[in-house]
Amino acid sequence: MLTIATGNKAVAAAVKAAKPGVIAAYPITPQTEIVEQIADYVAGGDLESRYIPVESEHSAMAACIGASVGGVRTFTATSSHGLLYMHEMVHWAAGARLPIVMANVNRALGPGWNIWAEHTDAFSQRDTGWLQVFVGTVQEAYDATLMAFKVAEDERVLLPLMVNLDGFALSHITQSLETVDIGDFLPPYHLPHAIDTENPLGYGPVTGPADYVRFRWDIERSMRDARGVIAEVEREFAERFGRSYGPTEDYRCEDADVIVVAMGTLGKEAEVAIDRLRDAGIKAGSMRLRWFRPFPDLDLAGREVVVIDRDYSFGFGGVVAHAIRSKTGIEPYSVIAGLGGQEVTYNDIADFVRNRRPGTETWFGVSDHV
Amino acid sequence: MTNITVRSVTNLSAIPKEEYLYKCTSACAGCSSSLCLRYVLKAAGPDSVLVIPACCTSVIQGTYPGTAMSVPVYNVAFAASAACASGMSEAFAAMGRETNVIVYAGDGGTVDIGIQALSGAFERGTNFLYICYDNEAYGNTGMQRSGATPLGARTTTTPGGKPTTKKDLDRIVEAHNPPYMATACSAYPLDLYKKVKKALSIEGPKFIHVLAPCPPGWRYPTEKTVEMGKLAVKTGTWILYEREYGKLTINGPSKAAMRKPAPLEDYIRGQGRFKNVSPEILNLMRQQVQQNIERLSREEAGVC
Amino acid sequence: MYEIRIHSRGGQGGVTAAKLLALAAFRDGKHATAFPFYGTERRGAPVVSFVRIDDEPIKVYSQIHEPDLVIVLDTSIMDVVDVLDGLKTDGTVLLNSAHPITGCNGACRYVDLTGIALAENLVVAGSPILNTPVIGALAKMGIVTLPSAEKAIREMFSDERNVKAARAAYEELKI
Amino acid sequence: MRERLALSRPKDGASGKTGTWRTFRPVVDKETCNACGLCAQYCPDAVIDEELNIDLDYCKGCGICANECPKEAIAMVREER
Repeated sequence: MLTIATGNKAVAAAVKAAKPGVIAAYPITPQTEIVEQIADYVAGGDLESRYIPVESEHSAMAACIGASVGGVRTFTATSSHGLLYMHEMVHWAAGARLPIVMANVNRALGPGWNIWAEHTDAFSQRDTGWLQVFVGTVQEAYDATLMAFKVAEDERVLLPLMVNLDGFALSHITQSLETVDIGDFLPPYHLPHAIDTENPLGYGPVTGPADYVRFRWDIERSMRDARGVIAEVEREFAERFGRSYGPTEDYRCEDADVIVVAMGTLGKEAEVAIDRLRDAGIKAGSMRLRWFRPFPDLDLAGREVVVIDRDYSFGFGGVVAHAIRSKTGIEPYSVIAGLGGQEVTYNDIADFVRNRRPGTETWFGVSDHV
Repeated sequence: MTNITVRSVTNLSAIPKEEYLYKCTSACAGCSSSLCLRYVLKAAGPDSVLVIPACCTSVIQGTYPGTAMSVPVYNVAFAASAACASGMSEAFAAMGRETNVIVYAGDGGTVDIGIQALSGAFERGTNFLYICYDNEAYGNTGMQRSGATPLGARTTTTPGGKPTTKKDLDRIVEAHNPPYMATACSAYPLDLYKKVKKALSIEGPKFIHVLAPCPPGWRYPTEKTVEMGKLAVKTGTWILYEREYGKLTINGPSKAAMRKPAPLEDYIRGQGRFKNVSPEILNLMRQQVQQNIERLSREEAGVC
Repeated sequence: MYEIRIHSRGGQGGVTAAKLLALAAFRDGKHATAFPFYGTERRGAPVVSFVRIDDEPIKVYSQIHEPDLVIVLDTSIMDVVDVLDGLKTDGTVLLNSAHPITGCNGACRYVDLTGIALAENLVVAGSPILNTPVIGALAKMGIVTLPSAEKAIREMFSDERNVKAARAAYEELKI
Repeated sequence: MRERLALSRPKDGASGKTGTWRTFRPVVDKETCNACGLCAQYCPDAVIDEELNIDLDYCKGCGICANECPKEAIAMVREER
């Protein structure tokens, strides 16, 4: 069905189609609309799920963990401080190999209080063992959420998955949305280690170093296998529903001398900047990084690269710029822009490309930095 | 010589013979929590799951790949047990399963770090049983104070004796108006068994608070574990009761104790943690016992 | 690309008006996006919403700095906000007012949306509903078609008085 | 099944033969014992069976049985290894 929706409503619509058995969530701006919509679906009988109105995000993830290992598909949503508050359980969910799907509406962290988009919240969960995808449109928020369940629950993966969308910029924008009849796209939830009282097991007991290392390695092995699973699921999705995605969304990159790498809505806005630059005779392209974990292999050889980081690792640099540098050996021009919802237009992005100085870092909007 | 095989073991006849705690756990010798868990599991039966936060029981079950427990045990982070149980209980309900979900948590994971999740689960009406086995300190990590450590007790973080009183967990839980709540003590395992049975027959959030004396933590000889629990009850320090849909019933052993409590010294004298308690503190402890007895007596008599 | 900026106060329906407009444009077969700029303000504070309409998919997420059309749902805002900031030289202003207002350069349209809402008794929590009548006015201006405007209103609201109010605004607005 | 996380399985002696922890061993005087069963009831480790035999492979020697025996039929005797 073709309609319009906000990014938040699109996520909720995908959750409705995926029919989780249990949803446990705590409201936080700008994610609240997702849980409100889901609570409404459940109350109205449009979604036969059990909605647990927990008292905190820590408990939201704990309840998802209990439900997921109990044997049902599970979803939650959060943002910013909520994600940080559940951090302990975010790690636990991955170690417990539970395919929980979470929408994280990216938002900056206090102080001072700031409710607008930034990727630092998601990146602070970088090393938890969660798959992370960043979306750029309302349609993609819907599609990625649907695919998230299939990827996470695949027996080669069995890891939780975080769908990231920019706070307000995407969560609250109204765009067109085509919802689909998913048919048997999502198989019934099957967790090989779901709790079974006929076969009682002790889950996650005290574990010695030698065994612990094996289980950590299995997370990494599954993360590596996830690349192929993601590609398979995205291919099947394209065949069934006609919309295709990849690890990156490349725009006019074939003959580009300089490529802008950005994530989320800035990655979409960059495409407009590329058109402007091309009109001015600058052979630029853009590569919107969709998957952050597992991190994809990027074909950037022989190009100049401008990385826009809507995040920062203090005392080190932009997180994406660092990833690009270590993965490709290319010294990018690192632009720190869009923190706390800072307005970054396509004209600004075009200027980043025009004024690039590879190997250096610039904070957009800061005049006195060294 | 008495032929014991033909003589009936009368006081055990009502209790299932099955042991869900295999020989043997890595609990300390004389551990009352192990004793409690035996009876909890006998009452709950095999279609039950234990959700366990970080606590002594995390260790008692044994190290991977073997476990001493023959029901599923879900280990979860310290603050998370009640919330995890909420999710599990809802999942089972969604699947039409009637499996018992039982949190078995220490006092630290209950009165301190886990109290928010506990409160949330009770407010939401989660269908589960929460059992707090209370050894009045962080036992697993070597006896640091918890919110449940009583006034005057020495722990590794209150070397001069705890200057403040034990948090009244039961009154916090009571404020949630659960359909069933009870206290129990490891020295009365059959009473605990009956309470677990009754709790599991009721829909909604149930709570049992079990006093679990701890030989290394309280510093008494291992063989005194049951004796220590009985003294807690006989001195009125620990009162056995049930509150069903708000109606309080004082249980047998405490009825007599409340009328004429044994001297408090009988209980604390044998515990190294109360060594050198000042007369002032002892007096305060006595007052607390008396106040608690009076409060529960008034409630049972319908005088509030 | 046609870019619209809507000025309103929290609770007046500017955010919903933007969504309705995007939906109507979408029903016309166009691409459209709508988004509010949310501050941390509460009811009564000035709020800005944005709508973009184009024949091509829209990839711009930043705010609208050079609008083709500025809509002012509450003219009292003009005392505190420069609603004409960045308005294109050939841009248009649509005011919720029974009268034209001086100092409004460019093409200035006006219609008494509040009066229309009150006439239909479209009042929620003490506030007249402006978001459905304004879509009628915009249809008259040719931003969207009237059938799509009505369709969009019916998709979002079950109360038929909303459609009547939109039609009334369509009739009343003078081009 | 591929081992992805620590899932332990129930078995006797999951923590080894804890009988080796013992300093004192319970010795029952069967003449005095009246088979009341309190020793089995109070044993934290369930090493006393229905027939009131004590499994010394696992008995940790805590002495609760001896302390609680109303007939004083159990003596704790120093282990000699």
